[in-house]
Amino acid sequence: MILGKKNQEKKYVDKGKRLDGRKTDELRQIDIEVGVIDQADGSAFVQWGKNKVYAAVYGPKECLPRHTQNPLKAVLRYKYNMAPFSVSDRIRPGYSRRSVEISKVSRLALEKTLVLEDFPKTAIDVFVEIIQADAGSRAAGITAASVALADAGIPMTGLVSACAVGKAGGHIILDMTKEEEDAPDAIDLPVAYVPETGEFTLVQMDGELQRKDWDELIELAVKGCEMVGEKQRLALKKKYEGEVNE
Amino acid sequence: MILGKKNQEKKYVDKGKRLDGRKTDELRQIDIEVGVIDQADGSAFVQWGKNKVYAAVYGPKECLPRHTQNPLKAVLRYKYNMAPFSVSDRIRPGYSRRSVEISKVSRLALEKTLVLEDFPKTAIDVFVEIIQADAGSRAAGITAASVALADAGIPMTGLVSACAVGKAGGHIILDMTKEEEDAPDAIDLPVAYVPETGEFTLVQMDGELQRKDWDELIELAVKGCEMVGEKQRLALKKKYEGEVNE
Amino acid sequence: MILGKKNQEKKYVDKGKRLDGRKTDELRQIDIEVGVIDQADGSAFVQWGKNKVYAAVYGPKECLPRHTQNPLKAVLRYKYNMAPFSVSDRIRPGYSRRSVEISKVSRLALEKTLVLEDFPKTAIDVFVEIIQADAGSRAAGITAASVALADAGIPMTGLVSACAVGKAGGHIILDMTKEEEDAPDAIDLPVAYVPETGEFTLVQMDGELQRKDWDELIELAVKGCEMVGEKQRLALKKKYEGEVNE
Amino acid sequence: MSKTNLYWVIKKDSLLADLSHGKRSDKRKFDEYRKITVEKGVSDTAEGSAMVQMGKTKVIAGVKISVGTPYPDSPDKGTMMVNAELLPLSSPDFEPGFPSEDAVELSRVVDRGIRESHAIDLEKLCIREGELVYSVFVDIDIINYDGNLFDACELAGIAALEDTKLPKVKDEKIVEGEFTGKLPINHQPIECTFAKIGEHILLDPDLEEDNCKEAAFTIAITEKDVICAMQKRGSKPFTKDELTSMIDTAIKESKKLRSNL
Amino acid sequence: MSKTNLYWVIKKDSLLADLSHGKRSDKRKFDEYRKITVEKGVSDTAEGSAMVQMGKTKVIAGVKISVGTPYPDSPDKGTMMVNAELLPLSSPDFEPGFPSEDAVELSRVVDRGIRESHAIDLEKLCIREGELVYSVFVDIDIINYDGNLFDACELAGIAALEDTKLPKVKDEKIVEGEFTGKLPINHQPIECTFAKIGEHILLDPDLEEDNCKEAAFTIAITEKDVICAMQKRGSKPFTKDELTSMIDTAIKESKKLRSNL
Amino acid sequence: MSKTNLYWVIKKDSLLADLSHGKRSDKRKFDEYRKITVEKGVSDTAEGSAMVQMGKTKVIAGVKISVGTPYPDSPDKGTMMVNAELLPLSSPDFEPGFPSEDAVELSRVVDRGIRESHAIDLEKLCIREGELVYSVFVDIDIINYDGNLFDACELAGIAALEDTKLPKVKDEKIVEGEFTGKLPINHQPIECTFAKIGEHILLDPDLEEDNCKEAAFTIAITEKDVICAMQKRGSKPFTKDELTSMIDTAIKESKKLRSNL
Repeated sequence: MILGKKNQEKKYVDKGKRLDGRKTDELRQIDIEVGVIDQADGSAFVQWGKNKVYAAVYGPKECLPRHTQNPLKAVLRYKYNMAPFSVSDRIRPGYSRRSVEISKVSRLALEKTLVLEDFPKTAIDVFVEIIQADAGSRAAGITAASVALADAGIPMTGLVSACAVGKAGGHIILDMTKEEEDAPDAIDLPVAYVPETGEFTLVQMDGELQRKDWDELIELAVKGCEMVGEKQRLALKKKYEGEVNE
Repeated sequence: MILGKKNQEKKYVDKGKRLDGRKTDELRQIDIEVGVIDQADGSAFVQWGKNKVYAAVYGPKECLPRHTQNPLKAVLRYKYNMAPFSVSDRIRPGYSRRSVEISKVSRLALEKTLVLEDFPKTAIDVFVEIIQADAGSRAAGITAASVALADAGIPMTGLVSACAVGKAGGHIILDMTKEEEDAPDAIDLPVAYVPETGEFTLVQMDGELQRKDWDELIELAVKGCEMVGEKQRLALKKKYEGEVNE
Repeated sequence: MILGKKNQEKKYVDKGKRLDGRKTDELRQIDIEVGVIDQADGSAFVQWGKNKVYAAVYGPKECLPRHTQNPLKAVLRYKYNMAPFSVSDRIRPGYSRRSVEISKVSRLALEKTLVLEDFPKTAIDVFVEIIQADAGSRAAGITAASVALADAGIPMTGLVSACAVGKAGGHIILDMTKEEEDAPDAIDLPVAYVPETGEFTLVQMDGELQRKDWDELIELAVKGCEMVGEKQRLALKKKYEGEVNE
Repeated sequence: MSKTNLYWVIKKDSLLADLSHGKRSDKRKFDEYRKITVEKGVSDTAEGSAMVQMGKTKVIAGVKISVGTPYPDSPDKGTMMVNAELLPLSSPDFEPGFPSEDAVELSRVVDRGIRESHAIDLEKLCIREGELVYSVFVDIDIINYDGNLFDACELAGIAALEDTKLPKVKDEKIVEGEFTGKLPINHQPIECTFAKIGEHILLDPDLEEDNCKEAAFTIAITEKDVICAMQKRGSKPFTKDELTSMIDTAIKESKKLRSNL
Repeated sequence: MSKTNLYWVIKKDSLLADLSHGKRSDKRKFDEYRKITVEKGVSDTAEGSAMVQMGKTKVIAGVKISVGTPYPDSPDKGTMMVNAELLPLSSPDFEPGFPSEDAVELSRVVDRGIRESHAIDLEKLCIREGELVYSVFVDIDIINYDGNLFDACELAGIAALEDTKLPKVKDEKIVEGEFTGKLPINHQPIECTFAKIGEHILLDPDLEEDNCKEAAFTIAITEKDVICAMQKRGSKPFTKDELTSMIDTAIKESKKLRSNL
Repeated sequence: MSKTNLYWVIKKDSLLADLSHGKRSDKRKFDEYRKITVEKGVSDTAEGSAMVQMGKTKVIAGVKISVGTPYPDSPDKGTMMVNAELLPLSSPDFEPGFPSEDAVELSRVVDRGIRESHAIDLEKLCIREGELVYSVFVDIDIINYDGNLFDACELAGIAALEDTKLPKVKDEKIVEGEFTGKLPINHQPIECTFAKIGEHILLDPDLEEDNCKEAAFTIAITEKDVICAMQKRGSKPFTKDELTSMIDTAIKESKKLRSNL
């Protein structure tokens, strides 16, 4: 999208409502479905606004090549990948610096919540496939991955919930769309948070952030993650109860 | 070559003769020479019309990396490669999807004729190099490879003979040239066949085939492969007798 | 740089002086500093005219992957790399045929001077990074590497000294600059030489060399390398004495 | 977790025993497809898309269209490329990394079914002869692998192409979000795949059958019963009669499969 | 020689013991940088360059400028790319070969500090809208790795950019050796990195601290105290208060660091 | 099958014993080539081609010509590239995959022999200065490796170039099958390679000699006795006198080799 000067006059929040009708502290529609890939040990499908994300977990399994094994715990591996048709310009399959970085920070966002010590010398693979991308695909990926890990029965100290907060047109808002992220003054601050412990496992930020906005932003991020966490728990409960009823 | 409308008026068979003077059920000139690469355990050079193809066999030999070994039999590997100057537009050396596919189907076309159980844990490498390509280079490659495997002394239940049948200008023909393959209505149906057992080990097809033509095509393919098989046996006999005479 | 006809009229040596004021048998300014990379087991920094070159040695160390080990001696490895900004057109990081060849000939230029038999099954890594390149970067690299190997305490039978001799504008000269190398009649003859033994461990040549010039060129190369060797020894002595004084 | 080779050797014995009594594990007939659903328009970012479920096998095809240069030997035609990815997400047997031999074969056979049937009217995709044409990319993500990817991917590919809108082009560039109509589609090629286990030949192999098969045969057929591509797979040979019989079955069964479009 | 994992486990225990007494191995305060030197103009072949030493960590940044096409979504702007290489020359822990995950993260975080602060006035690098722009490549060679590469690389990158001359362009090509002035630089982003070991948070980790850290946090800040990028690293979480405290320290300490430019 | 290292250690001892009695395994003199045949025109698809057999070593060179852009530093000249592939077909010692260090060196030394002698008149390959030139690709396939690839490849390369027709160009594209004449060739560089085993120096090493050699020296020489490229290979050093002696022999023997063209 070409950003002309007109964009600067765009009202990102008008009478308390954003371009898509949401309130400033409102998440997009989030639907989480558990156990959607029957070949996987655990899986989830997350629709988050226009994001469509599959996550699958395989493991604990043999860790190859051998020299990558850890004698004391399982090795967590995470691969974030975008389908070639997931954005407006086709992505050529293969290596991208962006995917490498997102895979790394996402893995680290999950690692400390898993009791990896229970499975020494093994590997746990998390694969996240972005079928359709809007702003927030990494947060949707982490959210899906944490649910898939729970579905796979990996023991954990808490679900990891992720979302982004930021700013557009001077307003502090929760869970931006692509259009809001393209605002000339946009800030994008994705976080991953463990509601059980009140700790952040991922914090990134791009944009031009004033110190004075920080406290409000980080509070809003906590609130957003808590709402996401609620949806994760409901989705798992639904599958679990569904199974009980069958 | 640019296909204009004139091509559609081209007569591919005129008074029983094709553009190169052949009859519809006639193979191009095929010359097979055995034992042309003295470093290899077995080898062959096939000139088939304008195709020029070398095949070399190395093995049975140690199979590395180890985890690719099969404890019950030899692993057959096959690499089809085109010289950069083998076609009119230079081919850049390296990976091509076409070569990967041809290597795979060619390997599978040969595998069941070899007594691989005699050499557990080993590898047998087949390398096929296309020095000059016309239509039918994969069939020429398989034909050369089967002879090279026999020359290497790999025990086999039968030679694999390959050729293509197809259609151009409405005529069912054996062993098309590139010009015939470029006919607007061309069908290309390459097969590999074991005359000893009457079985097909490779069948591929591109084009627009009517069911009614199938029986005639497949009969012609059998006939073509039998003629190819005769040439393979003669070439091996010639080398063998040559050695006896020496 | 575009070579026009005017270059052929350029005087590469005028009244005994070259374009940069040097005599025909004079080296550019060479400064060698030992022990500049504290993480490495041995290191050196060489400024040679406009060339700026770091060399670091790591090892003897475990040689991985295992199948590359030599049970009788250490394996010497050498990686010549140019910083992307080391020449006027940015170099894209990664594989280049030129770097592969230079790494190979440089490794072989050093190998026989090292007592690799003292460290069976290990590897010794030499990394050479060209920060700024002018003519002669491979010679500067070998010169730096030999000093770094000495600094790392690898036992050796002699330092390897390298330089290039050649011809420009009809004059036989020592240690060409890029401008001289671009002379229409330029010859570039880089050598590596072990003053202790009087032997050549690297000889390469590009250009159009007449047999009659050979003897003079190779004599000049010996002289150049001996001067380089003197500087190498001084630099090592300086570090050694510096340490004693501390 | 990934099954060992030994598992499949034992599984094959039990499969063969059942097959000799005419039984498939899910009680299908030998020439019967699993339940199939086709859902078009599953992606907003693609110009066309479709999700296909064939039993538990689940694949998503997305079509992207850009502008490019034609091939020198067809200056008046658009270009088309099919790429299927065996995502490690979809099976414990698929590894991350460079496309495997199997992924390449799958991509190329699905590509040939579409290309050789002239499913897309590539001549209508020429913008300026010899210089500028539409380039059609059909990318297929495997989401869950439960056997017979070839037929599921071909079905998803053609469904996605039928769903595809042709973007407007201005100043040699795609205009985001504006379209000139549908992608011109002339034919509906369908692939039918048979697995050979022992002497039994089964249509639409499920995961166990696919893993135990000794050979397979894939036949692409248009709505006019034209066979536009064939590919034998696996090492076991076929007789002429087996080939002929599979072709006849495919002509019949492809119609049912096509009715899902 | 490369240290074993066991070495770092033991080292961490001793580090923690010292830290609990408020001691760092080189007697620095927890929020104090090591000695820093910045030397601009260290390369004649680059359009701009700088060497930064932060303690014993030594990095060299070189800027090359070429002409290219703009990105479709910003047709009136030049382009910029940062690439940092973890040269095996600089540490026994870096392997030759394809850029590691760590090298990619380093490159991208340094890139974001420069990009998001709008340090380079990319609009002034447009030569002909939509067609021809200057492309700025910032390449960073790591020469000696003694901890905290992020801050050293960002500092070297911005110093090299400040040192950069803009080459003249004629007939769509760079004229070698002729310049039209300085590269237009608007801001001076600085990165400040903290390591968390146990419950201790340390500014500018040295090699031992970097290897023993359980988490890290990098904050990029401009001369106007605008935070333009942040990146948590490592697996250990941070609390909100820890994050806030690091931000406040970074705003303060970035000024001192910037004074080296 | 590939020989073990131990095999070559033992072989070398027996070779050395024979050499000290002045004997080579095939009774050649130390400065004598094996039987050489050069056959031009072995390919219809290449613009020029040649097969060279040197003893049992067999290589095929093919020349392809396309149109491209000149290098910025020589806008009025065509371009040339040599690529030799150590096909695993030709020896148990060559592995499939990425070009090895040895393949790169071979390609580059053969390339230099042709380039530095100005064998091709590249100025005549300029179509439109600074914009359009002929690009010459010399690709060499190794079919059977029985030692001394450098000399065989250089000979095949120059023979193929002499065999090359220059295609017609229309509308900036090659016209298939139409030619404007021969590729302009000015010189005939020949490479002569010596192997050093112990203190013995042997011209044209065969497979055993090549595998036992401790060093080698390749010298490229034109028909006017101009030395246009040299390359020492292997780790053992040479003395000045050895180098001089090899140069003198090469000047003499290159003439005989050239007579095969």
